[in-house]
Amino acid sequence: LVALPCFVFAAEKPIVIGGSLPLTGQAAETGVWIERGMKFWADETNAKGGLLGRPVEFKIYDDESNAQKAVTFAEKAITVDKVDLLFGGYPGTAARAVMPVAEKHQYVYVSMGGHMKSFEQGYKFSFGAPPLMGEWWYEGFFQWLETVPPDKRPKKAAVYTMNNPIGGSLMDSINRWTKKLNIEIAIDERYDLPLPDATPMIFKAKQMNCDIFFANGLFSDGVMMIRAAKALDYNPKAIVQGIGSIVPAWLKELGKDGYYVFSGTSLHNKLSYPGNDKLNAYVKEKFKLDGYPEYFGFGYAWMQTLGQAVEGAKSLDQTKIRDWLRANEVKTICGPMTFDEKGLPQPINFCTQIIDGQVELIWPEKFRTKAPVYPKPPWN
Amino acid sequence: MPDNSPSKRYWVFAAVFVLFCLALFPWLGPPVYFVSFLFTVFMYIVLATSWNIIGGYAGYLSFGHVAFFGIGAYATVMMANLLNLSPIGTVLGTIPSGAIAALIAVIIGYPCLALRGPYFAVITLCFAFVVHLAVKNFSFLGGADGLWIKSMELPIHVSRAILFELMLGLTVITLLASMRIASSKFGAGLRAIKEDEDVAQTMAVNAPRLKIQAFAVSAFFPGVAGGIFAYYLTYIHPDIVFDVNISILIVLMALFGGGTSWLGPLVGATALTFINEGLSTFVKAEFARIIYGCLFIVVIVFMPNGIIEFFKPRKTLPEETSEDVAQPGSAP
Amino acid sequence: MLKGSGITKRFGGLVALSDVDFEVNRGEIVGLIGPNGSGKTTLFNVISGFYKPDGGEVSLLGERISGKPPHRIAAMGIGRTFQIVRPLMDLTLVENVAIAVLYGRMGISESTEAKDKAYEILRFTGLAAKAYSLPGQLVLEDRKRLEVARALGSRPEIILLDEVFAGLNRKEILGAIELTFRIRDEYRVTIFMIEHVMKAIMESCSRIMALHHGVKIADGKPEEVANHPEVIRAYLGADYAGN
Amino acid sequence: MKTVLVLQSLLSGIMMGAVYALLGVGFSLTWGVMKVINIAHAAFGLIAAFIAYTLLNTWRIDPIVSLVFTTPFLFFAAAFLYRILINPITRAKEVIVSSMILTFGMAIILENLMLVIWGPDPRLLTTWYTSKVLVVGPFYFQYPRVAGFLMAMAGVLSIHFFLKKTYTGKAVRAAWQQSEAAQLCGVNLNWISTITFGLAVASAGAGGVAMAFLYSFEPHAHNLWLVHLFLVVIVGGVGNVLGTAAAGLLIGIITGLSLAFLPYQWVNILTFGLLMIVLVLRPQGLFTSEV
Amino acid sequence: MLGINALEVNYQHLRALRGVSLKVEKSDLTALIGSNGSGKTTLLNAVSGLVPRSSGTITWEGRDITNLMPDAICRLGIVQVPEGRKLFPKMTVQENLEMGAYLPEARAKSVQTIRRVFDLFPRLAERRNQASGLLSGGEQQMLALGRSLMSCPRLLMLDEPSLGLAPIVASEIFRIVSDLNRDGLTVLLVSQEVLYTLSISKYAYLLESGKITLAGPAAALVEDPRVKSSYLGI
Ligand SMILES: Nc1ncnc2c1ncn2[C@@H]1O[C@H](COP(=O)(O)OP(=O)(O)OP(=O)(O)O)[C@@H](O)[C@H]1O
Ligand SMILES: Nc1ncnc2c1ncn2[C@@H]1O[C@H](COP(=O)(O)OP(=O)(O)OP(=O)(O)O)[C@@H](O)[C@H]1O
Ligand SMILES: [Mg+2]
Ligand SMILES: [Mg+2]
Repeated sequence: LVALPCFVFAAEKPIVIGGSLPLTGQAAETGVWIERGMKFWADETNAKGGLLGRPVEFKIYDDESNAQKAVTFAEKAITVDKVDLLFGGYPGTAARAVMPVAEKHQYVYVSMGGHMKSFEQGYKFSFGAPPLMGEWWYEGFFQWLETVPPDKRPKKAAVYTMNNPIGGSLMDSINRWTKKLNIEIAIDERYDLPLPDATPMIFKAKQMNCDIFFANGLFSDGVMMIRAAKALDYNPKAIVQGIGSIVPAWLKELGKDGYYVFSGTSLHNKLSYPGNDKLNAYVKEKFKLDGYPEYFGFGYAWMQTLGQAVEGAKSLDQTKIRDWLRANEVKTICGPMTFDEKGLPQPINFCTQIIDGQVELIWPEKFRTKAPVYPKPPWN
Repeated sequence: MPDNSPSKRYWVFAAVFVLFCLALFPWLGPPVYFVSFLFTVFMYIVLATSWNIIGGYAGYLSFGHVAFFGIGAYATVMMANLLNLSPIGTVLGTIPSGAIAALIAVIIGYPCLALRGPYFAVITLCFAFVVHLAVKNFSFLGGADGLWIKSMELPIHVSRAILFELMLGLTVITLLASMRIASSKFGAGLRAIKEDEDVAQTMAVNAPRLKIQAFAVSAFFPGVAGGIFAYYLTYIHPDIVFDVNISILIVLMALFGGGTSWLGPLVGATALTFINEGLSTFVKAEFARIIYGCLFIVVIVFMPNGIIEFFKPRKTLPEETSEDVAQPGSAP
Repeated sequence: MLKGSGITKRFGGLVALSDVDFEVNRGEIVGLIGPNGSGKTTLFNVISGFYKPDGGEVSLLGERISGKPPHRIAAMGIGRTFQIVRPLMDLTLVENVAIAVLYGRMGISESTEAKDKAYEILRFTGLAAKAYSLPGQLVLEDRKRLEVARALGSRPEIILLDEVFAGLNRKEILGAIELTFRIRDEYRVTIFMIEHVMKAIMESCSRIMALHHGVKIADGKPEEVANHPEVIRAYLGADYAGN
Repeated sequence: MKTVLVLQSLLSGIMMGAVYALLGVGFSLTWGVMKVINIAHAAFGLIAAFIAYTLLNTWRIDPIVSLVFTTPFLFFAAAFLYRILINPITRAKEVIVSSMILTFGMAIILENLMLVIWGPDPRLLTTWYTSKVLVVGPFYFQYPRVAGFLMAMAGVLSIHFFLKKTYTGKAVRAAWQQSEAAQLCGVNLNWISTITFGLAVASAGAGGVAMAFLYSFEPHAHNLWLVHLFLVVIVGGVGNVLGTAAAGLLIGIITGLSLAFLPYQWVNILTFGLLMIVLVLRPQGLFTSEV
Repeated sequence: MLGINALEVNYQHLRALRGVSLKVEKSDLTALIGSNGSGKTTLLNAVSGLVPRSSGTITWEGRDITNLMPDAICRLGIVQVPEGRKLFPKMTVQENLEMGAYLPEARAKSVQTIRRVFDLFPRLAERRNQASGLLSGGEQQMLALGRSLMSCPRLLMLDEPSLGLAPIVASEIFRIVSDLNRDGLTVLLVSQEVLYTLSISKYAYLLESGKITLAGPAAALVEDPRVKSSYLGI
């Protein structure tokens, strides 16, 4: 089955899609999933007859989670390998550094981007489809919170944010919405990764009676905070955790203690858009997972966008591809998207909560898979 | 040293020829990637060579040199953005940026250079961390978001070529400075300090001042290089330009090549960058780095004093004789 | 020329030097003796600036030097050797001495010239044959000569010699005594030396000082000091006469 | 309540610091006594942590129990590496520098082997007692911290007593203070160095598991651990076992207290900054060094 | 007891010993004299196994020990007091002495030996808990001697024990050495204090540029004109 498409395309020169991913180093865990998502897309595309009738193939470098290397490899892909298309990189710092390179070489670059700031640099060839936009991350959560009767809403927030571009971008919606909803931010601190100890954080939050807790961090620091919260018996009405809580390992490590945490996302395996079922089935079969991991979906979605643009432009000419993207709608697993002049789609506002061992969608209402649990039940 | 022996002249001629070819390279229309790659090679030569002035000549192993690189990068970008500098202005701005790095080296060198051996290594490491974290926490420096700098409004191969030439120029200047120091009175003083600072002082070597001077010089070039690098990357972030791995890498490069001469860091930086690149092109990254690790072991076991020493005609090296080993507690 | 008054140096509870006065005049060869641990090397370390005295001050040619850093003191004209020899191991003998020449008071700042001068000094101290070898290959005696050569390299006014005669036999001591006189006469250097080899000190010094427990117990002509009862009791021992 | 916070942070800090100390003593030992700065030290500890993780997740073997296998394993592995790689360079001109480069190579190899075997994702040691809490009056202690602390105390003290009280331990100190004289006293230098290195690395194994109780870890985590090692060892005085322990506690306390009273992002700056000041004021470490 | 036959030792390019043969008889005090750099220290180190021996043999009670490691040689009872004392500077006086009794046989007797050493050197007893690096030169020499006695030596080799010592201490050291010898200890003494040395020793060898050039009863060597002019400065 795998060998077949090769025979079919034997005569056609493949379209080479190049770039680098963090396959080792700090961001490797996610990089590997992105790679799998992209590969899945390639297999699917090739099975359907390829792009413009040509098979696609990847040339993936390992940038070792090093932004400088990501830049070098992007240039290598473009100028040495002379790839036909550039694929989107990860994480934000690398994307921030690669975006100007793509711009200089005039290659369309569909990626997570480096949050809002990087989309404000005036690049013409960069698209976030979907972007991993910290500024939008909690949008859905707050939209939902607004529907909670005012007297039931939390009054005081403790906000702990990891000190990097992702963390910083998360603050945007928190600041906007807490003002609007009249929630006082009693604690607003940043921390450098790795987190040495979460107990004092929880201790302070508990002392100040903060009844909503924002943990704007990654997986392992998130786990440490939840553990400390349980240890100190800290029971806010809601715990909102940035990025860590939607990875499968969250529940594996925390079990029931990890329940009821809210988070945001820009795509989700329970969305009803076409394609999600297929991805879920694939990871179920291949990796024994219920629902595809988020970054698998990202890798897939970015390629989906790029692929549609190539098909739409009927050409590998980068400017044509770009112009097509500017003018047309793409259909991705996280919904249809059109792009503004920054290269961004409409704000994406999905909100998730972990309920009974599943990451459920609770906002927007039309996608809701389960009713939110609020306030969070106390520990044990 | 005015030495006009034929072999010397031959070498000078060869060096000029190689330089000429290198300078010509980016204009021959090679893929931009190779220009960028050589740019990185030059950058590491600059970093390793200038590190070697304090680390190799004076024996003060600074593990915080990336701080000067980062300071240069930030100073350049801040200057360019605040003063709205033109491309030429930005390029020229790398020089004051280097000076700022050197000035900071003088300020922190004053207390830190009083420490010896591994203590100095660690305090400089701490310094690099402090600067890294501090920059990350100051929002006027872009904080954890990093800073952007406007790139040159030129086609990419031209702008890359310009930056290439700049870095090449800086490399030549750094190497010349390092050579000059090695054969000068200043260099002799540094060697004496490396061997035994107390003894050096009895020979009237003004050790505190020499060390600070050496530290400042060795901070200046990385500062300039940082500025050029920032311009090359157009986006800088503390995690990129203050990455402690760069510190460690440049120390290794210099020692790998052999720290006692100016040639060592040149050889070390070139060899390691090329090997790294070659490996990551042909082998899967994990295995590439396993090979890379083996390389260090092989080099150290077979060439314990660096590549250069290994190929040098050997003076008979004495075993550390044990007569009169200074004993702690006894007076100097 | 070199003068110290009331010099006191403590290490924690231990008083290594207590209220020591001394004076060395130009052209003299002054010896410093005393039991092991009596503070002789400590006194040299105070003079050369390695230790800051806890009390008292040292002056050279009327200018106060205590409190100055060691390299300043060296530049003002005080050279020294180390009791436990400390050659610069990776440098040849010529290079060892050349550094002293470059930074010292010769006014030479050009490497080749400095090396020539260094070679000359090495020849003077009898190390010409080994000038281009590394110190690791030398025997102790030669290493001590190297210490002396290095001290001479910076063209000092006065040179502090710390046990450069140790480990020599009688015959060799005669050679060393001769070298001492030649240093004084040809280089016009004043000499202040620590020594346990009584033969050497009696024959070369014009004056001897004795320390005991950090206190100066005697100062005078060699014969006077050698017959000083306290010196005999604490240092020479009763059977010195027979030696 | 404020005092509770202070005390709580103090105690948490001490528990954290003890673990640094455990990881640090072996590093201090090889550096202080044999002039080998073992850059791979923390990587060895990390291997122990990964092995503990695997044993825990496949056979439910408690991480502390896993040390029964890992420490001897590390001991022999290290002894072997010492014999074939490090011993040849210990007589080199600049042992510190050569050993650093050599062990840097080893660290890279180990890191990437771990990457090949275990993959890059961060791991946490989750045992049945991970979220259990020891409540003493107003104070809360998470069990893993208590376990790490006790392990650290046991490890550091046993190394201390080994060096000070046993003949073999004294021979270790003697051998590195004056190797020739030690040989003249009948000490077999090869044997002693091999033991020292093996022991140091084995203690890193215990330290690694203790660290894994506190932090998540992935194959390159050892780099950060290494930085802490340097700090602890330098502040404690190179080669000084009790000093290392004290320095670990001190750094833990500084971190703990500043976590409680400073915005989090200033904590590391403060720690490193204070260390710089300590170094400038007390260049030989806070505690006079002894081997 | 100890026999050295045609021993050669080379340091890289230098031939430090060129075929040295000598004998140390049981219970004798044998002296080895020679000028600086003649190879005396090298000889002792060769016997102790600290320097590689290029050729020749060393025998101990008839057994070939040429290729043994230093610790094995020490185990046989051949103990050296090295030039420059070589104490363990950060260990206390007591610990230094204990290290002397590192080998199991000596360890068993260490309580008695340590008492004997303290009787011999009361100064050490007073300073038993002080780090040896802070002792004065004379005390350090005593400790070095004491440490070697702790290993219950059968042959004691002393390398310039009076180097850098005040005359009063130097003569004391010589007296102790000769006392030890009188009590039956075999001693090989290297010293530059030629007159003193020859006066307490029974047999003596003169080493010059790595060769034995003169050997005979000590009393005879003192009278030798070569020794007189070159080593006694008479
Ligand atoms: N840095 C130091 N710290 C502590 N004590 C010291 C220090 N330097 C010297 N001492 C002590 O001071 C005393 C005097 O030592 P010093 O070296 O001056 O003696 P000395 O007269 O030169 O003896 P010797 O003849 O053996 O060389 C000794 O007891 C010594 O242990
Ligand atoms: N480790 C070494 N490497 C090279 N040469 C050495 C070494 N040790 C000693 N030598 C050389 O070997 C020769 C003999 O030295 P040795 O130390 O045995 O002399 P010695 O008779 O003990 O002299 P001294 O009276 O100075 O102690 C000398 O020429 C010396 O330079
Ligand atoms: Mg002295
Ligand atoms: Mg000798």
